[in-house]
Amino acid sequence: MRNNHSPAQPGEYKLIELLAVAGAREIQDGEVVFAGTGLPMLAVTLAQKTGAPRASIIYEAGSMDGRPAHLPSSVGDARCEYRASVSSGLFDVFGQLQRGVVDLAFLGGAEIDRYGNVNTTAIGGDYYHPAVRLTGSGGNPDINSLARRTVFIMVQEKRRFKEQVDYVTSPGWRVKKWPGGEWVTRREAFGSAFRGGPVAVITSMAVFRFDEETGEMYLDTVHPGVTVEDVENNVGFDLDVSRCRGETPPPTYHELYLLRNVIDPEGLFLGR
Amino acid sequence: MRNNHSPAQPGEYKLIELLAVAGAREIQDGEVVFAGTGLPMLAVTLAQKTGAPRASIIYEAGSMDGRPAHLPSSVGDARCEYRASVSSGLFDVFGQLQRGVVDLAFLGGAEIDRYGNVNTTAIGGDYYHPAVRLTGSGGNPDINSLARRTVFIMVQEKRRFKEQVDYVTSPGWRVKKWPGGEWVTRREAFGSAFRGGPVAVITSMAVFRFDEETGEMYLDTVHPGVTVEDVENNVGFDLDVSRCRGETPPPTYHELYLLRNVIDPEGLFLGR
Amino acid sequence: MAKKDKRMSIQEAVQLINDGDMITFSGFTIWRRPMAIVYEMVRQRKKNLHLIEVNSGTHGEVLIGAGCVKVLETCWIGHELYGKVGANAARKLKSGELLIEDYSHVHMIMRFAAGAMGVPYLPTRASLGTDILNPQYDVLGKYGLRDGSNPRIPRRKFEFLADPFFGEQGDIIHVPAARPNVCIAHVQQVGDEGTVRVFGQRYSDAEAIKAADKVIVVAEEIVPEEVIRQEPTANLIPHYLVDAVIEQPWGAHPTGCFGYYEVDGQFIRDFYNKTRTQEGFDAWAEEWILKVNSFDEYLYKIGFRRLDTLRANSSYKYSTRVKRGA
Amino acid sequence: MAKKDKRMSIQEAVQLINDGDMITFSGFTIWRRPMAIVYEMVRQRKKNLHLIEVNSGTHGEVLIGAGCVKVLETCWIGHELYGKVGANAARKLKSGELLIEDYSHVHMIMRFAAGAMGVPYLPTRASLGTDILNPQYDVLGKYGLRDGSNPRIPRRKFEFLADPFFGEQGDIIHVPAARPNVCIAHVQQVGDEGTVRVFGQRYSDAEAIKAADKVIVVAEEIVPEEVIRQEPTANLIPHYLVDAVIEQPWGAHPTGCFGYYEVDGQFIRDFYNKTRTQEGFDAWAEEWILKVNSFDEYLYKIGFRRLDTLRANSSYKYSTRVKRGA
Repeated sequence: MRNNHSPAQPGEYKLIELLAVAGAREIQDGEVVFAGTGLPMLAVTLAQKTGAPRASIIYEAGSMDGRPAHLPSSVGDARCEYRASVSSGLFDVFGQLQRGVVDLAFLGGAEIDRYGNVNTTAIGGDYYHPAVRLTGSGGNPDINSLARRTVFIMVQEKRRFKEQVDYVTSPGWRVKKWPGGEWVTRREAFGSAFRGGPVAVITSMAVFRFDEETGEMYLDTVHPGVTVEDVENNVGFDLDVSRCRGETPPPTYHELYLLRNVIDPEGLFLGR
Repeated sequence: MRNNHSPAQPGEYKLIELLAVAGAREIQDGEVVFAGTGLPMLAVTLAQKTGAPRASIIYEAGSMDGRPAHLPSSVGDARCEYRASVSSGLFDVFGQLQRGVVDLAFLGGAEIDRYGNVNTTAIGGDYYHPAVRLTGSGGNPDINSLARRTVFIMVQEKRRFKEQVDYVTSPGWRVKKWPGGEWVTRREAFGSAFRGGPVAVITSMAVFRFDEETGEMYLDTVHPGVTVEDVENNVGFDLDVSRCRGETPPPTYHELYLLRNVIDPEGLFLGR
Repeated sequence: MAKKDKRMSIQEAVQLINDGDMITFSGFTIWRRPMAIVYEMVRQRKKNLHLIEVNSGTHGEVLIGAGCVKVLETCWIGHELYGKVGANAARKLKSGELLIEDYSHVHMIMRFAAGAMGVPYLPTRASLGTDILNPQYDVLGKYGLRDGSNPRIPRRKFEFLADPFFGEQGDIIHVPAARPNVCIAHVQQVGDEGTVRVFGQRYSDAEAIKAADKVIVVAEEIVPEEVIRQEPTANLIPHYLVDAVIEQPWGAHPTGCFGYYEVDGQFIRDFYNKTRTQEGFDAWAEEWILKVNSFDEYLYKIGFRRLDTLRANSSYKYSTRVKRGA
Repeated sequence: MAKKDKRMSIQEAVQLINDGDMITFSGFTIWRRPMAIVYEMVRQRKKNLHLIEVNSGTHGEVLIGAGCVKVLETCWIGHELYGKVGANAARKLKSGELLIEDYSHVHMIMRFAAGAMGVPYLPTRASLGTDILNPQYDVLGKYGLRDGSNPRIPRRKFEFLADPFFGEQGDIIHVPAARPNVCIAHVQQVGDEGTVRVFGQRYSDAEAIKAADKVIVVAEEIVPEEVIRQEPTANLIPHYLVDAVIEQPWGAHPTGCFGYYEVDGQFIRDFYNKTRTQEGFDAWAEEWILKVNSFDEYLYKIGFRRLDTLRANSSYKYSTRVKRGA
């Protein structure tokens, strides 16, 4: 019998709603989460209203555990600090991040490689004269470096899932150790500062995770209506699909209700 | 003809009033002053009400340019931050000090040597088992290190004016450069962080200053009723008295009025 | 040393900024940026500026598009939801007119904290394993600007050290202090002697202001010191660190100002769309900067109705009347 | 990770502290010290504590006099106007029962800032040329405590480096992070989830709390989170950093608490005078700690009249009725 907690059927939800729900399910109750603008905000807010009511959110402009009355449009938005525990600034929140307070990070990226290295800086040409200059790192590498787990949310396209990204903005499971540049494991590069790394990549087609031994990405679930072949055709490297568990669980009617009517009734990220 | 700005006569003022006045006269208008508890508070407050109305005071517990309605009894006192520009904490004010914001510091000490090295840590015995253990440094060496000028206010006794202090808590004009321990000039020890050093020692008997070349203390003025010989008998090293300019100018009636009736009417430091 | 006679016009304040200066700003991405000053800097045709910022945003894009900037040290430039990259920075990077030195967000905030604290560097462990640390991507080094001739430009981009205290494994990164000539800040309130009060998130304002040698503060309101001093724990910056004080309501438009007004997303999106070419930028600047003589005239051109929609609700601290979303 | 069920009794909170722990505190000299907890620590006979504080004061003297402390790392101990040295610390130093490691005020605040920021050290240039830097006066080193066996004790007292970035001359000092097991804080208000609000000067409270692994907060008042969150910029510490929350009015007595009560100078002077010998300390502790079962009983012994005189005027934030001075 269908009830509020039944899964919605294909066509009853948008992709972005599925992504928000998949993100929300990565959050354990009581965790401290560092989130960026957009989908991460939807995911974290949804988690707080479902399985993780005691999760706290830090936004990098300086707010801690706000309880927004209206969805923020930016981490610098006044809406972030509505009923926050503390509102201060970057030095405070990044200090806490470096101190080890943050359990989980939600981040985005333009390109990713099989080890979870992410690029948000420059694509094509050379670094000094790139074909496409992006925003630069922002807090992406810092948050991903210093949280215990990171979840990336991205668009799935072959040109974005690359054998090697053009610039490593944010570190994955195998990285270059500078100033020498030798490839090492993330654990080696970080030494005592190692706390973990990317645990999931949630895309427009699938959810990926990383092998604990090799640090390589594998396919975990495909979104309803997407095939494994579809995913393989949109990844630019050899992808391990052998561990695919099946379909990404779709949103429930209750989750959709919350997203549409409580969390983003203005359609800021969900659209109309 | 005697008026408010005439000098008071011996017997009409207390020693501590003379010291407060001598201290106040070291302050230029508009300066940022870092002051400790007690006499420095009297001196700075008096200066603000006489020749330096635009001087600002930082107290190390975290208040900037307070305008106390009642004299504070401690730099941690709520009275310090009454009508302050900012009240925050140690990290802020010591950061500003290190950044170079502070023009003048007022500090005390238990022992001093000819180069202005001051001890507030331990006297007699050895460092590990001293005959007299004092409070330790507090902010004395930091403030004295990082301000442009320092004025020390102390009791004059032979045992306190020593050839060499038992422990250098606060650096004078010739210091040991650690970890090696070789004696060098203050300028050498501080390198690019050099900004100046002790400019005056105001004691219960006299005002001393330091030779710009040698960094050695010399007698500048003796307080009314004190002779040069009195001072020499209360200094434990050879003192240059050849540059003594005469008497320390006594308080004016106006200054005494301010100290007794406006600044410390409770007799917190002035007594009754 | 406390300073006097701090009140001045925007025109006078901008004259405190010299060509070639290293400059930083208040705010965060598209929030509380000193736009009134930035427009006047374009009018006065400042040149060869070296921007150093934790992150940049719309204000940086205006200065870069206008050709005022030679170097940008930052972790980010864009317009958030209203323009996904810094199109002017990207164009001038490609053409070689602009150098961009990439650091991470933590690197930059630590650089400013070092500047504010008066030390030459701070240690961090953020962003190990990234190309930000790649020595081949030391842009100022590659262009010969790390030769010590400019005392504000550090001789290295990073240094790597080991921890001698706790036996911790792995590199510690030292990032050099940010030491700008000037910080230009837009804040909600300033006392008539210069005491600064910021409402809401303070971003990296304290560090930016304290790291700079000269500080220009534009406020929504100049208020009596005796009032602002009734609650000194709510104040951010003591008056003696401030050199210039200007009252300019709406002075951060189109960026947002907590408690006063919302981001004007539509205006920023229009800027982003129009200024993706140099011709487009020049036309936009002609219309919105060069053909208007003052910030008040700019506000008049935007119009009361639009501004009033952006005005913040006094409880929420943001506008509840602006249309957001789809 | 946010924690729940934080409300507990003073007795329960003190059970979170283990013998041998490294401990730090809120406050400054004789201001806002967590005395209610300190007295209970004496009652529970905590042993071999390693106190690490920017500065110490009356609370430190109580713990040291009671024989709870093995090591004190600080820049200062005394009672300001009410007792010019830390007589118990001086006595136990001389007898060899206590080790005192001297740092300067800036060194200590930077040590806590490093701990709070999660880095192993910070650089400073304060107190060059002093015996604080004399390697022969490295007390923990001399007593063999820097061998790495206690991961919270750094292997060196200081390190000296050169600046590679700006060509600055002279040594930079690296001071090791403070990494206490527990911070015990007395504050004015805490929300029922643990959000901390401090009124007035914040001393080094934020750094002390953030540097510690466990945080015990005693407040004059526990208030609703929904109220304390109406002004988040006025709050100091987010709830998720706090482990234990206790309401204890007057809990900092005889030290002062901005906006709530004055320092009880007469009480501290009496403590100082009576506890300059161990016999004196033991008698004082018997009377004021061991023979009273709780802090409420201690307050009853002090008496309403005296406490009420200490109570702060709501505008001035300090008592205008207490007799000060001669």
